[in-house]
Amino acid sequence: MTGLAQALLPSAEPVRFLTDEGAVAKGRHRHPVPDPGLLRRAYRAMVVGRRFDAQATALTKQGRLAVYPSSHGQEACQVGSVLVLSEGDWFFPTYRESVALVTRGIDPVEVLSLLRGDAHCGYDPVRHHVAPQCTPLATQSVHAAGLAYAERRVGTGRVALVCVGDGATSEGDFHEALNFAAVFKAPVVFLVQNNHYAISVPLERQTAAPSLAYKGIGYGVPSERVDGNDPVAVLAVLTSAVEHARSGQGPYLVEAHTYRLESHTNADDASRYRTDDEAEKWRRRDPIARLARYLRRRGHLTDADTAAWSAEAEELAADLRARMNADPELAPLGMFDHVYSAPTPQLTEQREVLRVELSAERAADEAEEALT
Amino acid sequence: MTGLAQALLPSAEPVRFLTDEGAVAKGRHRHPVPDPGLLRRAYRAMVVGRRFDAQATALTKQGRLAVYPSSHGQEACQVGSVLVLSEGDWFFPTYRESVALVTRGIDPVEVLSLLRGDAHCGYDPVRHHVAPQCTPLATQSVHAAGLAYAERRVGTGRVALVCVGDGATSEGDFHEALNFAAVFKAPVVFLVQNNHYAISVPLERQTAAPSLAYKGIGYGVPSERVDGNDPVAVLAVLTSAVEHARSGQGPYLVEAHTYRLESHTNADDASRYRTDDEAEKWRRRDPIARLARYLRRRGHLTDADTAAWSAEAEELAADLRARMNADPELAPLGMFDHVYSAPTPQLTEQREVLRVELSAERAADEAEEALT
Amino acid sequence: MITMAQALNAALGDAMAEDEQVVVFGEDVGALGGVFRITDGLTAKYGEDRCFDTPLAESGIVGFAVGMAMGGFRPVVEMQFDAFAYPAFEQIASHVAKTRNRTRGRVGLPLVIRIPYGGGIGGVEHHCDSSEAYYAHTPGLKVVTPATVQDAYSLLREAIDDPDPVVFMEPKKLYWSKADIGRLARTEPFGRAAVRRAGSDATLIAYGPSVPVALETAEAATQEGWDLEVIDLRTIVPFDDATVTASVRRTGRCVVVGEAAGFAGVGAEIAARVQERCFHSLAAPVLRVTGFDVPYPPPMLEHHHLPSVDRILDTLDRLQRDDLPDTRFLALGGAA
Amino acid sequence: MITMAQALNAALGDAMAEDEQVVVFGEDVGALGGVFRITDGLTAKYGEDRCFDTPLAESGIVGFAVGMAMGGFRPVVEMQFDAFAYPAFEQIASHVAKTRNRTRGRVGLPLVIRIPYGGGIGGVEHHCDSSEAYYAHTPGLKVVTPATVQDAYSLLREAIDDPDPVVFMEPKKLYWSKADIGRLARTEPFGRAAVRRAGSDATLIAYGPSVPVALETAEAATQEGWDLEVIDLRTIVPFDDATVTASVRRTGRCVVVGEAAGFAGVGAEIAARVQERCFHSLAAPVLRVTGFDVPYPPPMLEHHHLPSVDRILDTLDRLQRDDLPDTRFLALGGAA
Ligand SMILES: Cc1ncc(C[n+]2csc(CCOP(=O)(O)OP(=O)(O)O)c2C)c(N)n1
Ligand SMILES: Cc1ncc(C[n+]2csc(CCOP(=O)(O)OP(=O)(O)O)c2C)c(N)n1
Ligand SMILES: [Mg+2]
Ligand SMILES: [Mg+2]
Repeated sequence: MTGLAQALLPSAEPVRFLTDEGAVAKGRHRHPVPDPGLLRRAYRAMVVGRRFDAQATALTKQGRLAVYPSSHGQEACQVGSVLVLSEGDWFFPTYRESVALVTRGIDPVEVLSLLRGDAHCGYDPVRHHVAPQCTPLATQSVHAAGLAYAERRVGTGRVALVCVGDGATSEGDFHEALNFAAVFKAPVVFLVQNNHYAISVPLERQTAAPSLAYKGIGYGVPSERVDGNDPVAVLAVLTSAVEHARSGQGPYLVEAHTYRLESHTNADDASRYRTDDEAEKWRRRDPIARLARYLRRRGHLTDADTAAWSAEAEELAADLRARMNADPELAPLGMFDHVYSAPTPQLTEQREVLRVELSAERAADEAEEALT
Repeated sequence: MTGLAQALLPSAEPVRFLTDEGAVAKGRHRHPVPDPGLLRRAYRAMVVGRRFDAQATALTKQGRLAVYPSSHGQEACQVGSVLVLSEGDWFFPTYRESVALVTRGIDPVEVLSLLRGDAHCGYDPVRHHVAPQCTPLATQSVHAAGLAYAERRVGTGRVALVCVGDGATSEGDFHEALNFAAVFKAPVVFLVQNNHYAISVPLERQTAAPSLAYKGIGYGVPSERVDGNDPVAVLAVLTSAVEHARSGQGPYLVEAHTYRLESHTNADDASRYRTDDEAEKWRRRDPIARLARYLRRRGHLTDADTAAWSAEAEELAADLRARMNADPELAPLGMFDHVYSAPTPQLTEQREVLRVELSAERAADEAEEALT
Repeated sequence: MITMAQALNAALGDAMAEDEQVVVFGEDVGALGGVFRITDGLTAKYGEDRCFDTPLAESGIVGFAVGMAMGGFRPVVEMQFDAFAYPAFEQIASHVAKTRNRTRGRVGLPLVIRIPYGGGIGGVEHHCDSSEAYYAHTPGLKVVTPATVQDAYSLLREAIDDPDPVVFMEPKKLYWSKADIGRLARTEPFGRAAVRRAGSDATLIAYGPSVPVALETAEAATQEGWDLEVIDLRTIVPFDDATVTASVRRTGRCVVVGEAAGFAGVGAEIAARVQERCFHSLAAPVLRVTGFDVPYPPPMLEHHHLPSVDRILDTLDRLQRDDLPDTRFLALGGAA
Repeated sequence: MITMAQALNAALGDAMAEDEQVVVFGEDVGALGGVFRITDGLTAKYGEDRCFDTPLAESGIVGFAVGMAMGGFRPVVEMQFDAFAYPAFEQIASHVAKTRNRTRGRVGLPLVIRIPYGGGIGGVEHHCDSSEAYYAHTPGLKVVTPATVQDAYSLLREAIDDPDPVVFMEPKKLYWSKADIGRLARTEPFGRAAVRRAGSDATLIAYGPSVPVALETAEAATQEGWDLEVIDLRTIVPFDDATVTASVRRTGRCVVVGEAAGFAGVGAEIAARVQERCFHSLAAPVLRVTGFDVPYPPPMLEHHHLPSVDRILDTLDRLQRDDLPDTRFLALGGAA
């Protein structure tokens, strides 16, 4: 094999800095250890994120969300993928990245609009430099490549990071995105959260590759595999990846091995296709616990910290609960807005149909109220 | 890197058995040398194929074909891809595989129907186990995977071989085909004829990979690179690939490095995007000349052979010329046939519109003739 | 009582039992039984080889089905949601639809593409498209959509038996609709619409998820003195001109109901062909009640988007209730 | 004299000269200048960064354009032929069309997808589809198609300037049509149809490649005493109801002409909306002359498939030439 080829292949084993128990793992890495400040921020974000996730799940049970795809267990990736980015960098999430979006600083209620069902995208993508959460799988990866290329063309020094799942790597768009990114040296990091399932379909049915990171070389894209439940390793590898992209060397592919502890969404029933034992194995690799142990041993995490951040998490949850328990304000006529930059005559007519209906309804309601 | 990964990667350099001059090239190969009988058949088919190709090009200039994509220079792949298959195996061609189809034994006039414009597919795909020549790029590669899987399921021992170009490897369908084939262990060989151009777009704009064969590992598909103008190597590598597939080990990816000596089609003008010098380099690697020299030195090719096969080629060309110079019989109403297994009422009505028009036209023609 | 989802499941199971060449595949159709459970239990009963999960790639799924059909199987593939069939569009339009014609009948593709479609279940964006027009506009495809439990069974059996590729559109909203059926049986073949309610004053034409809405409207309209006929197309392609035309010629008025965006949708085709064929019997234009020409709205707004009983009633009001000849003809000197 | 191809080329060049954010990319658009030479010379003049070749992947091209548009550019991408835009269908339907609405106006996508379409140039299968209905049926897309050299320039300039995504359908057959134009100029904005020929007896509605056929028919029809009005839609979305309706109300008769398969095509929409809006002025049904509902036939047969002058004339004959009220009204006692 040529040196070029060698340089593109991932490590034989997923990069890990921590053992499952949070001790320092043996082995040397080409990725520098993240500094304690970043690790503390990650810890805090994971604590808050997990609480948010639990709250969202609870709200779903109460019928306040149409659907919620939990990222419980994937917090290292959720948080790491955002914390390695600068403010101007772009983030391209899937439906599963709610915790990442909260980490990015988006109002949790805005994050949940899509899943509550009052709007397709609750937040302002431009303000946060976060694309709308994407449900058509892998399609956003091509956007990320295009946007990153645009940034390179303008010379902003910004990068994009796009999340896809293991299942989504099978889609043609994932392939086209990697290829376009490589050919145009777009500064984009592809993060595959390989949580071992695409809804019910296990990884073995998704690919026969030694691992998903081996896809990179087919595009000339350097790739790495990382223990996705090791927050230190995730931050280290993603930091390298972002630096690689930012320095003008083009895209980078990271496969994070992790696990979806919950069902696909609240609507799913994981017991139909997998055993509890399997999940148990992964529960023992909890990213929060691992990072806690690591930071504590090094004196970077105190009881005061954990108390403060737990309180912060509770506060966020309480606020979210309160605000999500109020019905959102809906503007039915808004569905005609922004179909185009200005309404067509046809849409103006159709809007009028609904407007008349709504005012008739309102009149009827008022009449009824007046009677009672 | 793990042993598995190593086993999936292609050779560092394209496999070649012959030097550019047709001498035996140095180096060891994991692929056995093809037997002389096969090489002789390949030689003969290349001679005939090249003559066919020249004739088709000439017919195009005379307006007898709507368009013709020449494979001049790619004969080793054209011929090799068919000769390594058994009769029951399936072949999935693109528009460029006319020479391959002639090699497969399809009537050259039937091969050219698509390009003459009298039918979409002139031959019977089922009879020849050859799919229709495919123009939507890479789409046929998924069919090949599905068909090969069907053969495996039925247990026929048959394989499929599908041709795609370097450009087509960028399409999502190519990716999906490799992945499906690998996951379902479909006995299919993917042959990429990397002729360095997709119309005008050079390989560097198509991929940043060390070579296209490096795509295989991303699917767990073993891959090989071969000098596509070395007929011995092409036959050797494709034979290995077919055996791999037939033996139940799943798909195999072969990248053949070759060159499109002509313009993309007669309608194209290659001088707009490449220099003659480049083509010249490849002309010196002519697969026919190389194999001739190799066979002659070993006593497997005589003057009598070349004379006989040239005559055969001329005969084919003359017959083709004669038959293509006659206008094909057209059946306009046939366009309504086989849209469905039985016509819908709507199509019956529409067919009637055309039928009435045609008979009115015929009546008018006859009336005019009667007058003159 | 049996739901439409169960009827579909039974159709798949019965077809698999009868014909070994029938294979079912797609995303999550195996162990999970599909996100809507339409394939529930098929893997357990018929084995991994007959009902199996694939990698997550719709173009791959459909293309693989094309290949398997060429190899003698009868694939029935599931697209998980309407909008997630779009990645397969090229395979559907360029191969599935055209292969029989391209090969002059030598290669038929007896395959079924099942697509849960339409709204009304609170789905988020990309999960509620009514995409039937894309397929109906593509020659070579048959496009079928059941509105009743019995038809769900029957049409899916027909689809699997059919030698041609069928895009089988399943109205998600009706998956849980129930019927008390003694025995799941075959009803009518493709190309036959059903008159779900006989009436004399106007014809409502609907299909799939809009049929129950049309029927509900017909009930409500009796209060206003309208006696409406309701036609369920059952198969969009082939189209049953005979039934539709006979009805509209008799009633003289017609409203087409459908969830899809109106512009250039199947509803447009229906309106166009009805007026072409029934013009001289029409007392009023053929009107349409369709989804608005907007991206499908968020779940909390979808009820404003979908054709409702009230909106259909409002539209009926525009059909010149009293059978007066129109003023143009009065001006010409005629009188009623 | 300048060809439509040259006018399109000029439009791209002028737009690139005026606005640095305009970038052109796709397959073979660089050195080659596109297989139809529409991008000829742009790379030479504006550099590799402004007009460039991409890898061969249409979904990638459109998706990359979405990303670049998000990043402030105004991409103009070329799909090489109609059927080769199908791989991009998901990107077009789920992202290009919906992003502005999904993001409530925060992310607009000012991009143009150029698609050479239709038949009449002897192209082999998959090279001649009239795919406009797929886009016109998808809310959020503007769908535009020029029929004249002047409009080719003007509409493409409009498309590039437009803040919304535009599917720009280029009639291949007219690429080499010529006009003697002093200066390439802007004509009318989107949403305005053009009356290409004024007439009083019936209205022919056409767009793109069918406009010259309609005009030719109008000339031929004078021999039979018909004075036909010919409308060129120019933009299918947004649709110019005002012009169309005014014409048909005046003429009382209408034939819609289009190359695409008729079933659920744009022609169906036109027929449906014309009868909805003009019913009481119509003396005859709105008829359609379209491509048959078959896969586009091989080149040697295409002239039998495409709407011809004769076929349109035959259809006109079915429009009740003599302005008699129809028999239904006679039965009611009226008389002309
Ligand atoms: C194009 C497309 N096809 C199908 C779906 C339906 N679907 C939603 S999530 C999902 C599984 C995705 O798995 P993966 O990519 O591994 O991400 P994860 O959910 O595990 O995070 C599927 C099939 C979709 N959203 N988009
Ligand atoms: C899906 C699709 N996109 C675009 C085209 C137009 N097209 C025809 S051939 C070609 C280049 C193909 O290049 P390659 O795959 O390298 O094959 P080659 O022609 O060199 O044999 C293109 C872009 C097509 N046929 N199909
Ligand atoms: Mg997953
Ligand atoms: Mg090539």
